[in-house]
Amino acid sequence: MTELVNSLLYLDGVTVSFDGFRALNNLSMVVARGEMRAIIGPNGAGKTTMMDVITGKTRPDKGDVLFDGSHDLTKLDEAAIAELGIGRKFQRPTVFDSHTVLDNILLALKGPRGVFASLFARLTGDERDRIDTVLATIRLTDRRHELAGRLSHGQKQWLEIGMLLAQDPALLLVDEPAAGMTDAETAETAALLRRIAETHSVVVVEHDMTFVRDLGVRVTVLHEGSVLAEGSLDQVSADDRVIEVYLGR
Amino acid sequence: MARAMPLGLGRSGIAFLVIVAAAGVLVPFLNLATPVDSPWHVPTTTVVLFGKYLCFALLALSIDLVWGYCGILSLGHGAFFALGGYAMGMHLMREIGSRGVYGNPVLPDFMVFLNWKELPWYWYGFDQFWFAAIMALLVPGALAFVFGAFAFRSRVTGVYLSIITQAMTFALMLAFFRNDMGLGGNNGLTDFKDVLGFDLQQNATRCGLFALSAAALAAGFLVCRAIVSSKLGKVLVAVRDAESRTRFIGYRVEHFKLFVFTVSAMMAGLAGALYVPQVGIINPGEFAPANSIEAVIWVAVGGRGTLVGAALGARGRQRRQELVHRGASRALAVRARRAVHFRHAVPAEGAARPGRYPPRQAPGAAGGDAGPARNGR
Amino acid sequence: MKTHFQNRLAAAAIAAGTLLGAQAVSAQETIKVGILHSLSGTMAISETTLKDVMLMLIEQQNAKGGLLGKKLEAVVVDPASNWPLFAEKARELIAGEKVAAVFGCWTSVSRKSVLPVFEELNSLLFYPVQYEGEESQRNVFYTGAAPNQQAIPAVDYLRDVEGVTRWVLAGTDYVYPRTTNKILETYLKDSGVPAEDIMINYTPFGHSDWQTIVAEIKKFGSAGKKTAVVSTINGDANVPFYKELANQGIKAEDIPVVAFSVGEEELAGIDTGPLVGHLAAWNYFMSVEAPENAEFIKAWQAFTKNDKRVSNDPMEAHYIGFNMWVKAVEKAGTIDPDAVIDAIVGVAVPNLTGGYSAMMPNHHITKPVLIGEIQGNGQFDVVWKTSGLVVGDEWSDFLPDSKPLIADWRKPMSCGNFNTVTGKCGGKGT
Amino acid sequence: MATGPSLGTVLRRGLVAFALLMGLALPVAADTDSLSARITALATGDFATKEAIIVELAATGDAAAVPALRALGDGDLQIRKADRKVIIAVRDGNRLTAVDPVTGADLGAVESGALERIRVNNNLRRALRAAVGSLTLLSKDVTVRRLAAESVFKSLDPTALETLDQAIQVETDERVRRLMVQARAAAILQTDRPEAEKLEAVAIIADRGDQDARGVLSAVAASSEGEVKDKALASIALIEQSLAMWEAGQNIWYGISLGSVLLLAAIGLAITFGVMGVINMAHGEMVMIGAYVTFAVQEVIRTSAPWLFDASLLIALPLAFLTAGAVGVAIERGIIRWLYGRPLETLLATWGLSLVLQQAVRSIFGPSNREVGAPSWMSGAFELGGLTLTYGRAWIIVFAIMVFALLVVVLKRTAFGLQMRAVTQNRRMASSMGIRTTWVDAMTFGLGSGIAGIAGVALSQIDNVSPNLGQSYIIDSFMVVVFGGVGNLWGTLVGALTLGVVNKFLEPYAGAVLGKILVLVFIILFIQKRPRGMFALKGRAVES
Repeated sequence: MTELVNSLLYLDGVTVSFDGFRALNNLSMVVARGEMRAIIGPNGAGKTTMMDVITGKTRPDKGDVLFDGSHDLTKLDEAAIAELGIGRKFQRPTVFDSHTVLDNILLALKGPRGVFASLFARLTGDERDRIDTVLATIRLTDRRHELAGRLSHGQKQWLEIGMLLAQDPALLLVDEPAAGMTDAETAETAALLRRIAETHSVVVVEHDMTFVRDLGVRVTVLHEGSVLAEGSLDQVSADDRVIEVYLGR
Repeated sequence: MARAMPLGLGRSGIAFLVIVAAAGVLVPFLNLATPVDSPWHVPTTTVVLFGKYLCFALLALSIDLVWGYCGILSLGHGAFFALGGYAMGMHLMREIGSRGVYGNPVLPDFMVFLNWKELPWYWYGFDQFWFAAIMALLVPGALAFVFGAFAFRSRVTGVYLSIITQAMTFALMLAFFRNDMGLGGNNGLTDFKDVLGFDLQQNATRCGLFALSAAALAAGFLVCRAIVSSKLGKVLVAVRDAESRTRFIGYRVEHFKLFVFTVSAMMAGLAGALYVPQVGIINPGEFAPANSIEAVIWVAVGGRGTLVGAALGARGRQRRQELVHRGASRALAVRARRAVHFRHAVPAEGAARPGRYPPRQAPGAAGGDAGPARNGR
Repeated sequence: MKTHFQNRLAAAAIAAGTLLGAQAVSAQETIKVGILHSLSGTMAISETTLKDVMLMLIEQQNAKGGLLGKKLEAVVVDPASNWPLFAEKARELIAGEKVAAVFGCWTSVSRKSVLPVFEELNSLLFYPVQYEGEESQRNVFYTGAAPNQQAIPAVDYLRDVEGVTRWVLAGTDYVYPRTTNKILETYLKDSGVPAEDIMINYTPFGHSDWQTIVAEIKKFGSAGKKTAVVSTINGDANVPFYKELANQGIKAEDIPVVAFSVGEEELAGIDTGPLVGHLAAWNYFMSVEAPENAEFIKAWQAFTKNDKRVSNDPMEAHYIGFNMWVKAVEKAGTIDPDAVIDAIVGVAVPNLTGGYSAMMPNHHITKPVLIGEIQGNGQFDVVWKTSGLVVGDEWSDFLPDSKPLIADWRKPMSCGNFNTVTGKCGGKGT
Repeated sequence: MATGPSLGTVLRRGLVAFALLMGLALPVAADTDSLSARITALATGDFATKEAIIVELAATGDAAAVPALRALGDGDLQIRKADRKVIIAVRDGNRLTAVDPVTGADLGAVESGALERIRVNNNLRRALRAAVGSLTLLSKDVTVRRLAAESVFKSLDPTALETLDQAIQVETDERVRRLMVQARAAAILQTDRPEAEKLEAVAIIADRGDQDARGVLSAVAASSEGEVKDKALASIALIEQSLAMWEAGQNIWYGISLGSVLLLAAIGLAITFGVMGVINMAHGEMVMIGAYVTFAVQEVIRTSAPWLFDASLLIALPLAFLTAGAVGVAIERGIIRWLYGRPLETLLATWGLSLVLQQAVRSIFGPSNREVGAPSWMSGAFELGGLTLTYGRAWIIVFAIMVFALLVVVLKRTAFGLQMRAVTQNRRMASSMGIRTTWVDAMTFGLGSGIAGIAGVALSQIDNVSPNLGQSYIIDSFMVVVFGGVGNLWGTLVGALTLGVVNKFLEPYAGAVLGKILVLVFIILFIQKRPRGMFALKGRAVES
């Protein structure tokens, strides 16, 4: 129970199946407050499904998902979970293509999310400052009025991270942030995530071992829907079972 | 057609408003104040015809609001239009009073000869104009609210939503065709005499209605503009382009959809309410699924997601009707060709609006990699 | 965007202008006759034929030298089975084209839609289809049958000749069947038929699955009393209805069906073999033996260049209506609507069944009523005929609220709904 | 049979009937002269006179009158205008031959213009049916005797009693004999015979237990009193009880029948929309094309090979499949392939296309309904217990199931089906494995359209063949596919049958219109509950 109290995110015995296929199989995991965690695993290990469960997109068949020790995420929908303070970045960058960079950040900015609040919302000076800060962080200040759809792939990834920052969540779920990036970009992204992790809890799903190494954090290996190993990258890469899973027999 | 997402009205928006306002003043003026043989005279036929188009334009506008800006393709908006029309028609029916052919002060003629003994409860209140006017907005709004609340909460999207909106308008059409509904069955409501004491056969009344329709269109345009240029409008576009993304940053998408769907239905209802006194009849044919599809085509032709274009697209109906006049087959061919032509236009459009249709990713289906369906609900 | 819109507006204005200018010239040389029948949409199936008949009649009249020394000119518009469009096109014909009279409409709703236009612009409409009655308008001439010219004689025939005592009133759910069945129900009850011997059933437009209803009819008909179906089923729904009757083995000898909306045109789409003996009531059948009819059919088949083309009752109604109008114009010496309305009452012209039909003061006409049985070749055999002509009764005596009303458009009454109880003309307000 | 029929009663009843109809009683004679005199008399006089003559002819018991009576009923008894002689016109192809109605002698070829048909009305037809029935009760052919017994049963004619008694004596076929006994019982109930005999007759009729029996007994109950009436009423109650049970079965049958029609209409759409995801608003027009192909085939057969008529539908099936399939492939190649992944544009484009196709058909075949006849094996009905099942509907059910089974086999067991599923599930993967995806797309769409075409062949049997045919099925088709679950053929099957049965169970209570509305509302609500239909596919593949 101490785990539960100290943890920000607590998964216990989570099972999800689709038409007989078990995407998650009795998965248990704890992410502590302020921790950055990397999750690796081969295709079909259940990484994305796990994200879906945490963010309310998929309901587990079994198991508990608790946030901040008291909120049962299995009872809430996406919007409510987002308001609790869980932000998610997708594997494929999804930004609002027909909005400007600025509007993308504006939409993500922490604040009231109701229909009428949005209808009558006016941009305050404080909000403008926060947007500027975020834009500076993700180095898109000079492209703020451009349509997000025109950004390069890497810039979209960064914009999406920027939206996460604007949302100011307690926990960030980041799905393959380095996919499709150049080496330089990858390194910068890793640096950015490390900076973010100073003030937030972060869960990163990643394939790229270099990137995970750059992050230098605790690693969880998923396989066939459950945790195979946990520890530092060096520890897990020495694990025979992990080697077997990754390299095959 | 430039992608119009300015915070202000934009050049085309202002131009549109100026033209609508000018038409709303000039057409009635030229009809009433100039002699019939003057070259400046606008014949009554034209006033009635254009008045009709103004109503269609308002309907198109309401569809564009939900489709163009929120990605909800409603193939049942004709139902809201017709419901608004019926609300107004019921008032006009009550206005006839004892001037009906049987002289019954309460019951409309069709009820008299089908031996209805008393007025059904849902006809109460419609003798008051204000009540009918409220109902013309409220009934479509309420239907949209209830229908939308169910559909959006269950996350019925895309094609499924389009098809159940078709089913909705089809079911309503069948229901209104029934004489037992007490709304005139197939014949609908006709024989209107006057509205608020103005004789509907007077040109002055027609011109008044025309001006009113122009005003309603302008007001509808401003309302839509206000909505789409607010932060809410940005959320709507966000929903259209990447629905689950919007959810994950904390917006309760179903509420936004519901809001805009209801507003749109009320606009369609208003359009219907203005349409009925001008054409003098409302019948269940207005619920026909084909009508709703046609209205969507106006929007598609005029330019989805550009309010001005949608309103102008509705005028396409004029051309179609002129063609029908010359030969139905040609008209249908043209209409169909236009629908086909439209598909050619789309790729070009898409190219001009980068990212509008990202490759391999249909709008609305975004949300990162193909995640599993949310089950359990 | 702006210029686009303005151009359109300007173009429309110019188009309207030229239209007006053009007809100012031509109006002096010809008399225009408007034809307002749907040539597209769902009603095209029935109405297209009527447009062709009108074109033929106008051509014939021109061959005879026209009217008042001028040629007649047909103006055809297509209201596309769209009811508001009927009103719009009517306005275009009257105000725009300045036609002298309009021949058109099929459905009641289309007639209802154009009525205010004819009233406002004071023009003439000749309406050629059997309808529910309960209407008499100064500007409209009803050349089709009122319920008493079709439904009531048909019921009389079944009762008196076939000995029917149990009745199924089956119809499509719209105003014509509803009214007709209300009238028939009262008529039957007045003549002593108990309520349990009348079954009323309504189906939607285009109903195609008749299994349940035909089975119900069969069940209703097996109560030991001679049973008949009075069908006001509309258009397209008839084919599957008759097919189901034939399949379930309901023969005319067992349960005859008398229809008011099934004529030669409708039968053209059905294999009539199994339907022999089912009935229809009309004021005209193509098989009627009369010299006028033979001549008409010959001309019609020549006009359409098709020796298989059939003729039907609404075509005869247009034939009568058109000739009445011609005669009334000749009598009045002008096409002025008021003069023609005054002149036309009392005008009698030959109908196609070997007699004369006359325009009555209620703007309905006198007609013989014929009962025909369906034959294997898609035609009807006339098995019964009223001995004289029947006057169309606009206000049915079998509906309580309509009973005291009469219509007489002659001066000084000039009223379409004169209430004989209160002694007031009800329709004009107070 | 306790007592034999009293001859006196029969004669008296018969004579009364004659007297009523004719005003005089004619002597009964059976020689050829008076036979042909009577037949000649049919040419003149009004319907009532003709009816009296027919009754007379029946009373003679002379089977020689049967051909003339049958011809009269069929409209083949005609008058040769030249000499006013009554003849039977026999049509053989386009040739018309005159035959003497009594002797059957060939009187040579005639022109149809030289003949005048003797008109009949329903009363005459009824009299003819009774007359032919009683005259053929002693026929050598067992089928003729059976039909005769049925006719006599329906005619309730007491004058046939004598013949019936004779016929019952010599009848060998048990079924026919039973029918004759029933006919006799029905006739006895029209007489004033002793109560005991009538009670027995009521029992015989009650034993029959169908709607006709109920009809006869209701009439008896209304016209008699005492024990007979009580017994009749009791029997009616029993019959109605058993009929009510059968009625539930009848509703299920109707539901399955409607469901099979929906299935046929929707099954092509289950491919184009369900499997390929193309919102094909022109689907109904494919059905219409199939129906018009049937019409065209029948037209050709009528004019050039009438003996093939019964096979016309079988000939039309492959042609309809190919025609509609070809149109489908053309549509896919011409329009739809540009629009994959853009469902809304597809919807609008195919909707426009549906209008074009309707208008095209309207220009080619005309706007009015076209006549498609039913082959003899699809006409009529058969009894199954208390159910009346029509052959047409039964064949359509069988046909729908066959089409469904065939489609399942094609999809699951053939190489093409495998490729098709591969392409719809993962286009790029399939393409890189060497499957010609564009070809598979075109063929799949062609298959869906072709199936719609053969549905049109079946629907031409029960609905109008008009340009609007497709329109009336399109919404229903979409409802079925969506309700059943997109991409699942079995869902379409279950969906169609469910909707059919639900509709037919609602109809007797709510009426046809309200029933349909309720079904639509039900579907709308159902979609809310299960946004992807009854048998939705789950998993990651769905959303990609």
